[in-house]
Amino acid sequence: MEAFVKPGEKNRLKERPERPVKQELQPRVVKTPDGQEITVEPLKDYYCEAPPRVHPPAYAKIVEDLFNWARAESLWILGFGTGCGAIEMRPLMTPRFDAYRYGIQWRPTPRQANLFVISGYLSVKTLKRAIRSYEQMQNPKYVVGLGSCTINGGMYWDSYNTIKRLDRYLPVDLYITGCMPRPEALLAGFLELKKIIKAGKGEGANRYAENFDWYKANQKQVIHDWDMPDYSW
Amino acid sequence: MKDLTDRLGTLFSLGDITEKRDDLAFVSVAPDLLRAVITHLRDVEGFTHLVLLTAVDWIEGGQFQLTYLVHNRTRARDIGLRVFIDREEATMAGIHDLWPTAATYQRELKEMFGIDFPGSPRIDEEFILEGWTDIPPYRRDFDTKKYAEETYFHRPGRETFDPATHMKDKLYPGEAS
Amino acid sequence: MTVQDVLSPFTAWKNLFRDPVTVRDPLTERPGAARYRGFHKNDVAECIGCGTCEAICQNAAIDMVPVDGIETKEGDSGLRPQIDYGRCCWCALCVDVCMTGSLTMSNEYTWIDSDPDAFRFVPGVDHKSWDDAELGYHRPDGHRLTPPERIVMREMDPERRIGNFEEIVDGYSVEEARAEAERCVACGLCVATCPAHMSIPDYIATIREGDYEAGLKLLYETNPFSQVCGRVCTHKCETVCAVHHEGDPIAIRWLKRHITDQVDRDRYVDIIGRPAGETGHKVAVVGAGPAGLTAAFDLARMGHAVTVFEARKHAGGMTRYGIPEYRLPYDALDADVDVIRAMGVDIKCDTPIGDKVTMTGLEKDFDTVLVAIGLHLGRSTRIPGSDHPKVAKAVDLLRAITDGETIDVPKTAVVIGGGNVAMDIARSLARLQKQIHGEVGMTVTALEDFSHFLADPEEVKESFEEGIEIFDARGPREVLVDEVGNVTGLKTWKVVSIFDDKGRFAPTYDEGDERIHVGTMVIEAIGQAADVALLGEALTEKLEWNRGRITVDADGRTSEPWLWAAGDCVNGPDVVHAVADGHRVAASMDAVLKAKELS
Amino acid sequence: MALFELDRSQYPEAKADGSLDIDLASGKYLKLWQGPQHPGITGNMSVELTVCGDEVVEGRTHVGYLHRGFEKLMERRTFIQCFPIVCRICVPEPDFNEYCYAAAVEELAGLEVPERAHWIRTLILEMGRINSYMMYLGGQAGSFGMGVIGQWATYVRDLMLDRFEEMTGARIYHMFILPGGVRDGLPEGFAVRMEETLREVERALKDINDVMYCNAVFKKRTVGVGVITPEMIEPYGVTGPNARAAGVAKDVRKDQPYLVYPELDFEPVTGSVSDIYTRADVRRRDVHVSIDLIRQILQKMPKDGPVMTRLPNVLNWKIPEGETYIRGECSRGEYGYYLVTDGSGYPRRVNVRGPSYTHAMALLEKLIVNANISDVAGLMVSLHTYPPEIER
Amino acid sequence: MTFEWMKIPFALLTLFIVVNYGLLLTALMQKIAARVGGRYGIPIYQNYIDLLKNYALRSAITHGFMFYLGPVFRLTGGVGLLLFVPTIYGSAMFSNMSFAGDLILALYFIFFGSLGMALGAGESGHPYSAIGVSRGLSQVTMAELPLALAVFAIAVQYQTLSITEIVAAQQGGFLHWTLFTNPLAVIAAMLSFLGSMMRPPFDVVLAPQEIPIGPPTEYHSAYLALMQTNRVIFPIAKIVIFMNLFFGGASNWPVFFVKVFAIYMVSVLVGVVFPRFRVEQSIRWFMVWAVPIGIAAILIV
Repeated sequence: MEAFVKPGEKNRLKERPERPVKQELQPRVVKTPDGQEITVEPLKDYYCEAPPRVHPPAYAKIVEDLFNWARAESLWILGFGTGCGAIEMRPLMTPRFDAYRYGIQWRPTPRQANLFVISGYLSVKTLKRAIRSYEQMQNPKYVVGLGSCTINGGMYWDSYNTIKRLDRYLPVDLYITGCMPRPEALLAGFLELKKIIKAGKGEGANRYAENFDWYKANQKQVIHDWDMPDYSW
Repeated sequence: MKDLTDRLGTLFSLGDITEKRDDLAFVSVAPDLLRAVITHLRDVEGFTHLVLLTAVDWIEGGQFQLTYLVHNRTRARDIGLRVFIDREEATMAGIHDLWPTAATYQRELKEMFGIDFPGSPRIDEEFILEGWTDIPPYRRDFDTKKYAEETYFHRPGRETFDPATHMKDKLYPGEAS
Repeated sequence: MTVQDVLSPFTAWKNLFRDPVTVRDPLTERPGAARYRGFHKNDVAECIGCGTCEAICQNAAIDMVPVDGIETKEGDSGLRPQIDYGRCCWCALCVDVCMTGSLTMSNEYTWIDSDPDAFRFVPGVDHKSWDDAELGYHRPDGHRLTPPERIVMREMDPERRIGNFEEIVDGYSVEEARAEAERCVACGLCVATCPAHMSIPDYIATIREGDYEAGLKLLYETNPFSQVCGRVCTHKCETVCAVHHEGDPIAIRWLKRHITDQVDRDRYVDIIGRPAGETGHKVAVVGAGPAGLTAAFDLARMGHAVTVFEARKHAGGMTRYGIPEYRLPYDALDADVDVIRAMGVDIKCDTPIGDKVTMTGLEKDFDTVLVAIGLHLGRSTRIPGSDHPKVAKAVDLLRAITDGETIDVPKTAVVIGGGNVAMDIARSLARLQKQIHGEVGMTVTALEDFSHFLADPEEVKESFEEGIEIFDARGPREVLVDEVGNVTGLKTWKVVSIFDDKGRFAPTYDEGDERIHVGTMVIEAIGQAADVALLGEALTEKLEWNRGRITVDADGRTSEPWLWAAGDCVNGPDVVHAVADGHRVAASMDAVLKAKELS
Repeated sequence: MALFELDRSQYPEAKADGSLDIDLASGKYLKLWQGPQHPGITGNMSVELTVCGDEVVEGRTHVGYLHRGFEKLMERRTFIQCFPIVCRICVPEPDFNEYCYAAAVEELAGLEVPERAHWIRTLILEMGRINSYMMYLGGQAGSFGMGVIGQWATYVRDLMLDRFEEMTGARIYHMFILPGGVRDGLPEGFAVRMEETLREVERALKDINDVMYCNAVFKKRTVGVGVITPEMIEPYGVTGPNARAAGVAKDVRKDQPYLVYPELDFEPVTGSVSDIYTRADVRRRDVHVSIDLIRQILQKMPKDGPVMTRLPNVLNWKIPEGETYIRGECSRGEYGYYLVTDGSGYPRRVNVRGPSYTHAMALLEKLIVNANISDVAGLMVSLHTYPPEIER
Repeated sequence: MTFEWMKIPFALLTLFIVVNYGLLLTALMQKIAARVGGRYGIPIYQNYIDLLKNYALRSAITHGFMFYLGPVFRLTGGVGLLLFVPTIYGSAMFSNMSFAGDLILALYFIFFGSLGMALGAGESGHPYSAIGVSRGLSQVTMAELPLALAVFAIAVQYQTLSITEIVAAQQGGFLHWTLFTNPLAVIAAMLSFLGSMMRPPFDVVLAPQEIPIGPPTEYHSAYLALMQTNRVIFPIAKIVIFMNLFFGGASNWPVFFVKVFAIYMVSVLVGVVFPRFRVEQSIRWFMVWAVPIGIAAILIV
């Protein structure tokens, strides 16, 4: 892992004009059906703003080991197909490969998921949603980069709309190369992830919190209309 | 196809006609004639299906080519209308009232080429891109590789050698040519 | 809605009693298919590092990198592809385009790592678990992304060409040349092998683009004998051509010729450019062959005053006197010489060194001197009867033919030798026989068998077409002379081996397989030597020698500070080598002269 | 029951361009986003819903989450380099891109494709069609909470992927059809294994028919919901099964036959009223047509012969100036490539016309109005759209 | 009847058995459903791990006081329900806190959890939670109606509101079960049961494809673990009631396990093969099919 660089140090971004806040995100007064008038400030009300916190392992090693074992054996994948790799998730969760056997399930909401599978390239527009989804997941949480394009841009290496290195924007625990990786490779990846978690090395969420400024600077460099709080757990 | 282009030719003054296949022809039309021609094609000639509407950037000639491809379902043939408009003042009248679905195409052209279609629904709304501040990306003068290199991080540590140069350095360094 | 609609769905429950279709252990039970495009393999011994895979990769996933243990050598850049699996999309275009077929794919597909920088490897060098995988994608037979067949060069029919000395090959038409040029993959492996390091991929590219003037400029930057080389170059470049590995090499020589053919000869000098301003240094060149004239050309363009002394009537050296006209028309050679003259080179023909002009004189009158005297003395087999007047040396005969001297053309003749010179003299005499006697009666006997033949295959093929008999693996034993004293033929034995265990020349024969080749003349074409007598005794004494050749350093400089030597007389016979020598010498001389200025 | 009918008179009037003037501040309406992180969305896109109670007042499709700029990227790739990239435009049925692109290049470059390559291409396209439909069937049932169909459908799709793998060397992105032909012939014994797979597909289809199509609740949810009226077909550019379900018997395979379709025997599948159920039914019957076509192909196709024409050196390949449009009938409707060349080694412009472009944008926005929130997912899936071909 | 303190440890033991049985049973049901799909499904012990994992998550956020109370209410509903119904008929150890009027209390507890959940989920501020809650409340209300009618019918039939007494009345061979003595009431109740098990066709409350999982959308970590615990207790508690009221109760644990499994299986049997109703469709369905049967059951008695 490359050393974290301070924000601004590698900022090659051109000066870009400030974008006005979208109308639907501006504060407004809403009249409720019973006649009350309440002020809505979407940027505050829609998000739960709080700084991220590092949650170090809190218990004795034997307890943490037990917990890590449970975390590893119960991987709940967030149901967010960010790119084309998502198509191989379906065979994985269906009869042919039946990942449920390995304690892998999918959850439709980020609050309940622990594993975010970035299924391939991320366009800037999706990156924004992926960050939001990631931040809503609970610590500890894991990110798996699926496919070549999460490693070094893949075949979209010269595209103006996709990020090239996922590790700059989210803390990634594991990469599975391929374009796209087969379900068997995904499965092997998840089993490898289990080993990482059991060894107590799946601390991506804490890494994210520790280097929060660095990640944010990188994210803001490509997301030009940043109309959300920096962090919204 | 010949019969059709001939008939069209008698009604409108057309530009170049390219017969591509038995069931596909491309015809150049002046921008102000487009609406009349395409309405005629739709209502009289049975070209009721708007297949696509897209643009080609002929930057060397300072022009955008808009291609309206319409299809006749009963006779199974297509005609593409080419309209050349000025690249600097890229504005064109929309056809979203003829085909509601054209509004989507026009939105895309506005965003990706910067061609304006005044009055088209949600024409100024972001369609595909989000927070885009550079020139419209499908224009030829937008260099996607350069943009990607400037904006995103590439994994460092890669280096390549040209075989001929490498052989020169190894086998006959210092010699001419 | 019917009752059936309520009950029918429950049929799904029958699956409860079926075995699940799940693959029990997906990680081991599911190897990729036989054609699976999995991770890359590379047979590094086959690979030549041409970089075509890098060129075709649309993901910029492939880098050509030097690899420990793989030497850069002719025909192998020593680089090997490194693939970035953070980019690859497994389209296998690299496998499809691979020039040697060394790059293939395994059926392995699982690679997981938490270090994103780990996904880079040099297949075949960085050892991976799939290196020995038997299954996986290989380019299917007949599936080629580059055309393997060369565009056929049209040439005169044997019947038509045998009676005259007209050039045999027609040269490519513009369309043919473009098609041939399009086959080039621009790897550049040929450049290192070309003795003159001509920028081959670049000038081939100009043919594709139709920009012949740019091509011509590129040619003359590295080779003032482009017209000559375009016809008679030994084209070593084609032997290392990447396309050669699974197809015909690019016809680099013919393409070079095509460029020179396409540009009007009047335009040459304008395109090539006039020489730089004068420096005041004087250089003498002995011998107006390719080496001498190339050096003269370069030096003249650098601004030095160059005088070339040539013993014979015309400039050109062996290219004129050794190569028959049907291979190299004199006007092409003259055109190249004219270009050199136009650069301000003073070529004095009919000026042999020895009487009026001596080496001592040159040393005095000029700043530096180059000796490029070529190999003009034919060697002899020294077999019984080889001192007979009807036993001739090939070089002497060829010179006589070139100079238009009348020679006594025999009805039947036997040539000893299997090199290009043997073919040249055989085919030249065959033409004269046809002209004079109406039929060809030439026999060639070569020491080597056909699989190790020295002459170019096309020379052999064309000789056969022209009715010349060629016997391979025949060792000459005796020139047969009848009682009247006329040569009647040549006796040969079958060659068993040419070299001994240590690789020394020591032919052994099968005496039982004897053969008499009938001919009233025997021509020896077994090699040439330099005529070094002109150097004078004093100089010969002073110079260092090695096996009859002047010892020179890498720049062609002799042990005498004012004297350089180049061309066939130091390197053995080869036109393009001579050109390369000329360049080297010119650069070296120029450096010395410049150094003199400064001091 | 009139009890549950909503009073629509209170909804705002639509403006000329179809948009509504909705006063969110009134508190009467709720803004809902379905997607992009939403299990009921097809692929990675989102629908912005304005609802009043359980009814959708307005829906707006948002795409661009998968935009990679293919059309731009192709402008800086040579003709052969474009070939691996095109299939990524549509994940569930990638081969159509390969075919359309290859056909467009072949037409402009004047390449003749060997006969056997045509047959193999047709075979691949029909296999891909089955896969795409299987994907759809699982999604359609899943959108109504019937997960078991998805299990079966994905399984048979996986079997078909095995056939793809042994033939093309890849599961998803086959990269097998390239300009000039196809990479290779069929492997040994392919027809036999294909027949086994087809039987499995048929068996699964029968089960799916029993469980999904003959299902009282499924019918209740789908019959008469999300109807595409015949009047909507032309203005909204509706093609493929969506249009055929409404009785428009237009199938490019029949009307403008390409590849070897003229030599195959089939009839386009049509329905009467294009509601969710009929559309699903048309697709199910279409799978049967495809199965039949594959059998015909394997029977009729020439057993030997070249599969690839001799290409010029692809590294230096230039194509003369020209423009063309190639279309085909993919599982979702009309798929087309508009290719413009300018005589250089790179395409001047490539425009991909995916059927989802019209279906998921204008048509969906039209159909979604007055739908129940519960039906949005099902409706969206029933149009069988894949967002990557909208934004490319 | 005096309160015996000894009942508390016994009730806790019951709770322990039920929780474990519930964890295994729900996993088994998932495995059975997976079989229909042609696969193996989760390991039988998977629920334990999931539960442990969720309790072990390090971070948790709250949207407010009610948000926190939601799962607690929900769990209270489940536990309460269980504690006030006799699990094993005739066993002093496992009759829990049952008393004369426990039937009414039990009905109340069935509803209590949903209400608590509604309040908590509403607090989360997620629109999908709100939609899920409104759907949930209307559907639960509707589904309760036939159950209430059926319970009323059997209360009339057996002339008591004590579950224990109702069970007692059904002893002596399976023909004495309410199932055979008042089949209409059982049908009405079982239809209601389908409606309350959160399985298709009545899972519009959760409906992952529409309102990703509805009320619990925002719940995570320990909250979710609490709800998971409830999710294994509550259905079983509910099934215990049904078992007691309609299927003769259980006189020992093995019978208990078998009967609970069988009744649970009914909802799985239907749930796996049908899609879900829209909320108004399911309400209509209860109105058209379940309620009339319930009324008929009362009328017959």
